[in-house]
Amino acid sequence: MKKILIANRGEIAVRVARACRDMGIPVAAVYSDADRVSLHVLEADEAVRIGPAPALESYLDIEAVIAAARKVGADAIHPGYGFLAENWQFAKRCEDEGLKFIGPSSKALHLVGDKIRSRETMLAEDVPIIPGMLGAPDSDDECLEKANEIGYPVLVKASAGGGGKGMQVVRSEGDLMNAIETSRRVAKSAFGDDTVYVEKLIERPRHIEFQILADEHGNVVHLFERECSIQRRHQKIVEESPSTAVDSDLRARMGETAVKVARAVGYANAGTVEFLLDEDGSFYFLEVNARIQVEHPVTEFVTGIDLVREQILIASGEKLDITQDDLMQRGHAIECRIYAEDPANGFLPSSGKILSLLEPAGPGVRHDCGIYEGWEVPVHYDPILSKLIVHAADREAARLRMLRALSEFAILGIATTIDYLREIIASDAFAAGETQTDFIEKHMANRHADGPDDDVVHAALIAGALSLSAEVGRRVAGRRRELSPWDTLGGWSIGRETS
Amino acid sequence: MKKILIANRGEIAVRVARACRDMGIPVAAVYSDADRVSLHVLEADEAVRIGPAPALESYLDIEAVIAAARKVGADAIHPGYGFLAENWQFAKRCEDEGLKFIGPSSKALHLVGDKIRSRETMLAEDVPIIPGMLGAPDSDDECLEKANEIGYPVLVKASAGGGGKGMQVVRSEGDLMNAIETSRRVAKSAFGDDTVYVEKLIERPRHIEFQILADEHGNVVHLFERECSIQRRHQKIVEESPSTAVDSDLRARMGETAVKVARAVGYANAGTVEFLLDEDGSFYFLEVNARIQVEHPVTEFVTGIDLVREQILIASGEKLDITQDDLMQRGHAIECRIYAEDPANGFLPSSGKILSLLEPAGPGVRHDCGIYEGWEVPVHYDPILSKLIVHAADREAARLRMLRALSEFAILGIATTIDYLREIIASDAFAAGETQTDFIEKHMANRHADGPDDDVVHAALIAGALSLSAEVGRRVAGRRRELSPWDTLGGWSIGRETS
Amino acid sequence: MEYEFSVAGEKYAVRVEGKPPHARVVIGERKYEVDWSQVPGGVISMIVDGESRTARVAARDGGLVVWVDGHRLDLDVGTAEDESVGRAGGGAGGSGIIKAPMPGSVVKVLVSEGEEVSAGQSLVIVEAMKMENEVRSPLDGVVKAVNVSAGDSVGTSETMVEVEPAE
Amino acid sequence: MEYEFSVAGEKYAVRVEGKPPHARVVIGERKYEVDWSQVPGGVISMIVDGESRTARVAARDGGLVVWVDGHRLDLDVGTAEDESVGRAGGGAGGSGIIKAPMPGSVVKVLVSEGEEVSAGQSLVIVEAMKMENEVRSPLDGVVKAVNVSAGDSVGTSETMVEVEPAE
Repeated sequence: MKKILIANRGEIAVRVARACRDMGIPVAAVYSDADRVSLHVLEADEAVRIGPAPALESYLDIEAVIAAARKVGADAIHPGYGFLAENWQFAKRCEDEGLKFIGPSSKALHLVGDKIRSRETMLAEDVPIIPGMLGAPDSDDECLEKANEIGYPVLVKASAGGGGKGMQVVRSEGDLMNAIETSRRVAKSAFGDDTVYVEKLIERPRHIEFQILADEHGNVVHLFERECSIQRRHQKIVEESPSTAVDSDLRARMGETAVKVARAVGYANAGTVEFLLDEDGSFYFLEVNARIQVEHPVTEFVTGIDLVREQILIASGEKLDITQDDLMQRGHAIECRIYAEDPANGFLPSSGKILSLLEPAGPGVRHDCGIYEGWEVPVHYDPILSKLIVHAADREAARLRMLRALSEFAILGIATTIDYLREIIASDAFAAGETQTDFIEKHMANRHADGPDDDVVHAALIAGALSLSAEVGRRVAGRRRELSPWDTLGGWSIGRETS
Repeated sequence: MKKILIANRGEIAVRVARACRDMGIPVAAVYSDADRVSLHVLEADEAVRIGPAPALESYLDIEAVIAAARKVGADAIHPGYGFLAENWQFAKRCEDEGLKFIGPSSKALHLVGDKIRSRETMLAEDVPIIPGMLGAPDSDDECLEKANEIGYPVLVKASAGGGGKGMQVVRSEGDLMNAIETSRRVAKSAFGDDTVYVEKLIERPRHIEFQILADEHGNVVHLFERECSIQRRHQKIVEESPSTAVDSDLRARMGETAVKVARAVGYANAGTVEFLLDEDGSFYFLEVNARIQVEHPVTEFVTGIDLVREQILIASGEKLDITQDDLMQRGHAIECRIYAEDPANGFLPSSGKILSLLEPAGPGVRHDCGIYEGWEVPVHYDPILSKLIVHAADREAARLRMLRALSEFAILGIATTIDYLREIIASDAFAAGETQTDFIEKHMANRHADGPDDDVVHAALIAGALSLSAEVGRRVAGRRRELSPWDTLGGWSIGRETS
Repeated sequence: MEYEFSVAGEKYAVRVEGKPPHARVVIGERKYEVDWSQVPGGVISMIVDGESRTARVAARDGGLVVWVDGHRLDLDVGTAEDESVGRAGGGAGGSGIIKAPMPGSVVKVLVSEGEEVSAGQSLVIVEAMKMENEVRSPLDGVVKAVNVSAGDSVGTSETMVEVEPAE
Repeated sequence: MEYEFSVAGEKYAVRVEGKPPHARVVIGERKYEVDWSQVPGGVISMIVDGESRTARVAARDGGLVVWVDGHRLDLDVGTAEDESVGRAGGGAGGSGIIKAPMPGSVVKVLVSEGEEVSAGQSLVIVEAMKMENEVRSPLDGVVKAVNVSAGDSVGTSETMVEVEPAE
């Protein structure tokens, strides 16, 4: 590949740019008016404005992105995650334009994007799926019939879209019709498609996903599991690998199933097969995430494989040079997603200027960062700021390292989830690996019972008072700072201003 | 361990502090007057002043360090590298005081610190050593006799000390006596001991060293090799693992020898066994580095083992929970040492304020850093600022990643070796793995034949002109910067100053 | 110098004595001996009775935000009873004596004597702790006096602007 | 505005036209269209004819140091022939017309009229690009005129101090 256009922003655009530069491939960024000085623009070799701040008029504008790729002469587009990453029409448009879309084919994207069709495909392949409806129901009565057949509790889900939007839990027959109506209404407004279906509700499951890599020559491997059960409003916030709930036998069976899923849909490139793992050890196929995932670094730490590099090699038509036998898990990795959200205020998104930024570092610490000190976080996009990933020899060492890294991590100027994540990682439940999907409601409901220790409060008070006193000192001196020996560099030559 | 005092400064003190915090152990720093706001002090839980800037009156002052440990109630001391790390008297003093010295016993330190005695020990164990003298010579004539016996070229070396100090190459009998005289003089002033000896000179060797871990219960493993052949004035500047010159058979033989060396001297804790590898494939024991090495991170990347953590566990009396069979090399790691030295000016040390610092980051990049923006680099100590380490699936991917990371790395305000290192890594000879110890003289003598490209010069000129024009703009506006929407936070409440 | 802060609703009086780099800081009954140094980037390095504490301090609406050794705390400067001026958006009420929220320098004066102002309107821009902050009127009224001009250094005890309440 | 730089002994005249965030920059025959923005921390983001160039600029003795996309270059401001004042340590010689090396503000004036000064002696401290710099006398002599005082903004064309050469 001669030049890659990255059709994304934030930390993932920075991370993809690094992979390209690691391979010696020039990188073009795109930016909206809100992102002119965002980190992904500063890090790119070229940059093209694609529209105003709203994503619909910039990062989601297929024509603007295609035009930008044409303008810089890119021969490939990396979509990152979100925005156009799983939009099969966009992939098709790239294919038609002769631009390589770094991801699966539009055909595979189309298939895995439709939950009902992919469930049908999986059933035909003997992939375990959650008991429920196979096709789009003809009527609400058909839903009722199915719900009674599989037994309550059931879930009513939207056929299109994701992120739990429109999902309804129904515990008895009497509540079903209301739930269907609500679900249809939400799905209609969110996705423009009000098709819903019912399936069996698995209680207190784990969310286990398998990373796969598939080339365009039929080779498929899996890179083991990630556990992503800790979610808030169906958004993952902490991910890890390996899972505390998966032993080597289960890992082998789930991994084989993931590979089978990828083959069944004709998948090429990097992808993720999501499963629900029941407490009884049975697992069910959920969906395919047809993109690089936010949480891909935990797999990179554990397997030593650079997934974005593999994406680019696969899209270049190369054969995988990794076999399943080459792959092994080493140590344990944990990721925390750092959001610009205010935990003290209902997790409302926070925007504004980063007044101070101290990034954690050191052995076994990776910070995939999309921000810098002095930058203003815009209000228009997903509030993810960065991802903190740690790796150590075992889970407890990784957990303690994550605590250390979070305690080194300062962001001032906006609200973030750093302290909230520290509480999660420090909790007994997390330490014990009790990470079912109800973790947040069960273990984080009564947070902030204790305030910070007295000595921390006093240290902060001392720092505050000293900084105000220094401010007074500066004002009195009438100068911004003391002259240090280094400042007195010696006489300068004189420049000439000719106009 | 309840509290560890770190008897060091700079990047290694920061790195050791992180290992302690990763294990939940409080950390006390020591500092000289030149280091009050150095990074290792900012990162510690406690900090004790141990004296004025000169190292002899602070970091090398055994009594001051012991007193600091007593003051904070530390039960262990980590010496880092350099300073007191291989001082057997210091280790003995710790032992006598009941403080755990995190390193080998004073007895083992004493033995390996004496080159002649350790050569004798190795010969008795059938460890291959470079042909030469075994004991301290009684006279210069004995040196002459030996030199004539083993054949020229020979090396005259100081028995005490390291870093190549006092080393002299002698190519014919006529030059020997002069060389001995010079060597004695240098050794006397550097180490207070003018004992010298002669040995066979191996031409164009590789410098290959094996990392070992040994517990206090007799278990010893090796963590494979590092190649550190690229040296300037006998100081390593680029290190990597694996070595391009070592195949699996040679690796196994050298590794076994390294383990044998450790056992022979009763070594416990982390250490390094250095070898010279001849072009014909024969290898010779050189010496034991009885400390954590500057270049330890390449081994950590390749093996997944945290060496400083292992040091602490071993010093706590724990048994190694790693066997030789557990260990494997994954991928390839390279380290570049970033020195405050001016390559354009004979590598003179550079000191002053760090006006701007941009640290490289991203997947597979680790920056062990001892500096921060705004800090003044003192003149009193070793000019190492930080270490940049990368890891990737193979050597070429690691090499390209190192080039990317170096190109992301900005330090303004002082001279550094960053650009020089880029040239080394970019060179054909490095790419081909031609990393014999004469690398610098052979491949870096005619550097800077080409200046930077025109487009880079023009970009710099544009940036310079724009920043001066912005400076004018600010002066004209009479304000330091524009008011942004974020600055207008809304009305403040009013504080009260009561005095 | 004495400062009043409140943290999570609790009030603290903090007295600072001595000259840099040494300070004695008194909080209630507790006395701390502090060796301190400002580090570029809004960082303060403190050795408090032997403990190394590294803090980052930035201005925020109503006070400071302080990060210290992994903890982030909001410090309100002054306390509710001490407020001679209500917060912006708090509407009318309070007196019209407008002081600087922190020691700083006046960047711009946005009103002049005799001008009618309404609650929430910006009166003066003050730069403190590297942030520019609008100081707003707590009430509707008329500007009676303007005692500062651009470039002035102001403390927290000086009245910058007086607003006579409407009615 | 036009600036003269020299890089590795080669001289360049750089002309900047237009208002931020757009500039046309002319270097010799080459014209560049630049979209640029200052980023906190001494960083300048430039999109130069579509290429994204991120630079860090700091002051150094005799000019600027610029890091741009992985390359670090020293830019001397002005060139040998244009120097109306020799470098410090260059001893006597040159005229006694002392100008500011860069646009900046005067932090302190260290001499007064009638004072005897010697070559290398500091005359004025100027802050520019976040650095304070001593401007020194190129020759032995007597201060004939001091045209600036602390707090003044100065450009590079203004004479700050005049020194009448001894003998």
